[in-house]
Amino acid sequence: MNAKWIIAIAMALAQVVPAQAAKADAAPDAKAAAIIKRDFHDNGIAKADRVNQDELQALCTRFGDNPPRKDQERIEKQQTQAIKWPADGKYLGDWKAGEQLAQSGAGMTWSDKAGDPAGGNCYNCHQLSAKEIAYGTIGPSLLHFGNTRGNTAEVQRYVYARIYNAKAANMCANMPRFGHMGILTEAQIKDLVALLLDPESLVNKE
Amino acid sequence: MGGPMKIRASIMDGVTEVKVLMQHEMETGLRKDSEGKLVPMWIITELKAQHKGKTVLEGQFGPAVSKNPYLVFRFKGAAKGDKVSFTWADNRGDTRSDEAEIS
Amino acid sequence: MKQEMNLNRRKALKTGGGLGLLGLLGAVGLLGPGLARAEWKKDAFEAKTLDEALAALGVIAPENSAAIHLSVPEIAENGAVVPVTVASSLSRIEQISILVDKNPNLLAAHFVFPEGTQGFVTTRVKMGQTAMVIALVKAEGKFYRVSKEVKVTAGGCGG
Amino acid sequence: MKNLIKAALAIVLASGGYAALAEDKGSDEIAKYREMISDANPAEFDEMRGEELWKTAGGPKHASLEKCDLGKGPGVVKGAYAELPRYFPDTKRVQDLESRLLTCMTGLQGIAEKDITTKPFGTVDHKPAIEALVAYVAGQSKGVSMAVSVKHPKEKEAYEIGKRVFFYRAGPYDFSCATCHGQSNLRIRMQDLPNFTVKKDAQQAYVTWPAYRVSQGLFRSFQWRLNDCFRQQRFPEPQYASEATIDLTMFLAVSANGAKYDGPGLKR
Repeated sequence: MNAKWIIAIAMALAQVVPAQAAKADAAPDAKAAAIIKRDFHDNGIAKADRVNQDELQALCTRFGDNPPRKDQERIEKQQTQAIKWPADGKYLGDWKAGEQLAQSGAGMTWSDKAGDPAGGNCYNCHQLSAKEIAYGTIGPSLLHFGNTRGNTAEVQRYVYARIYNAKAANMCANMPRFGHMGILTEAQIKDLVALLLDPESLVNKE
Repeated sequence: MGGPMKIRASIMDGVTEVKVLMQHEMETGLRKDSEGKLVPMWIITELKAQHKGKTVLEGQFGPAVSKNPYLVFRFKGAAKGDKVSFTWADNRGDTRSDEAEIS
Repeated sequence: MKQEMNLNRRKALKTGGGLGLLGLLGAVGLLGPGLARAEWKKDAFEAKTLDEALAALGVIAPENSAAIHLSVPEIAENGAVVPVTVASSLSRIEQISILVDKNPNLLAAHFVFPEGTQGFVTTRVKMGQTAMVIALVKAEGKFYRVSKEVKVTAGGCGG
Repeated sequence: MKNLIKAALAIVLASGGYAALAEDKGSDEIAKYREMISDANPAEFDEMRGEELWKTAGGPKHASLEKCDLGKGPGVVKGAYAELPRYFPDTKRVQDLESRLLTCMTGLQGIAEKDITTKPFGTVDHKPAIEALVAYVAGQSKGVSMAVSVKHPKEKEAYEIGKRVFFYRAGPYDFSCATCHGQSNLRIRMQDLPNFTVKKDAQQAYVTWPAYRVSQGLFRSFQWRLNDCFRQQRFPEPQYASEATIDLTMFLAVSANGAKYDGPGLKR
């Protein structure tokens, strides 16, 4: 390891450390929370109370997405228990409908109307099919996901859970809790499971 | 009346390059407003550039030209300090002329 | 340079007021022979297919030519603004037309070049979706054609 | 053995490099596209209009804004944006450009605040004066190095609160600003996401706003930029020129310190 590398690493650390250190300071934390609660207002379907954090959001914010192990285990268990499984025991919907959902970034913003169908926002963060070149990289690539994971009932159940509530497996993950927060319906989540796992889906076929 | 254009004209090796940025909505006639009614087409239809009374470019636009249209063209026969004028007319009968000195 | 630009801006704003009358005159066809005379090619601009557009522009048997250079982005981040440049080394370019094959109206812009003006033009067009941009060039009475695909992608969060 | 490790390493590096190259192709094409449209920026029209509005008497008091103090003394516009937000002794608070313009427009010109803040963002048929003024003032800092101070205790506090607004996770999507803007080399769809916790990214992003947005055909202020992020974050709407957005702007502006201001920009 040469000196250049050591300097580069030291500099990278120096950039990270102050941000973390400041987090421990409680006075601005309380003031910031009060300001946020005061300064955001209703607009259409986006009501002011959306800034009120649930316990998971509050803990992830407080600990910079790196909560104590004890909290993490407790919350993940609680989130897992809250997963509502399909009553019919089926997980696979229509992959074509799933692709449309994956393409759409709509839903739940203050410019969306109540009752407008929400999108899955999938391509915003994930690569899914070879055909769509405009994909994001915040989440991992899911290209050929079904080809590598198979399409067993067990895998279907796992994927359903990940979309329903990604935080059940990873408390402070970036991915929204699509089922838990009522963003997508059970049927829509099944369509997304099919997009990922159906052998005929764009994700696996090309 | 339309807003002013930004015209830049510069000469190099006897060729004058003119860059024109126009202010215009270029409404396609295909867009619907918030009440779902079609917004009527409103576009620049004709353009003309002149140097010392001689036309150096004529053009026509359709609705597919972008909002605030941009145009670059090149001609010979001008000198530094000469003026280039540019005029557009739209389908509502509005028109606008501006000129720039060649640098 | 910045100073000069500011002066030009001020001037542009000032002269703007005076053009109100000119605007009116233009509307009744007194602005000058050019604008009043050159009829807007309604049929060409309203053409819904390539054949219709070519016919309305009077284009006969356009040939592909390596002497026509069409510059467009391979991927456009937004279909509202797609930069297009057409340049040619052919002598005596008379006309350049720019078309987009999947737009509701194919013809986007049409230019006529008097003698002394080079066969070069840059402009920006709208594209509803991934499509071919087509440049038609008339030089010394003959027609040439060149086209390139532009991929129009979804951008941003899309919400 | 040593050679074997070397060979394995070479393969790993080569394949990693290849993947990076393949992925970059799209981004390269986007960069080319941006270069192609950077030639002429319609934001110049908004700057022109803003300059005229700044210098023309208006409002119930028939006053121009030429006595407005943006922090460098009454009437000084040049370089003012590169030092905003800052603490203003007359209002006893930290203000960003939009909130300071509000102070001047209400104070000097006598315009009612709600007449400005009810519809502060432009549409095809509605071109608010405050947005053109933002374009003009920001444009007058082109080439000036960002130098936002945190010396005053209120400035320091605004920075600290802004940082917390940045990391605050809430709403139906559990997003904070940092969800998309807290890691390097990520993108949404094909748009590269600046990581505001890294100086280089923060500088590049901050100095090109406010900007003309080609997808909307409109000039957009920094307040609009923040609002639209919160909209996509699925948050409720922040109050125009409120402390929450001023403090967040403070955090972002300080992160950009040292870079030459290069706006108004031209964006997708």
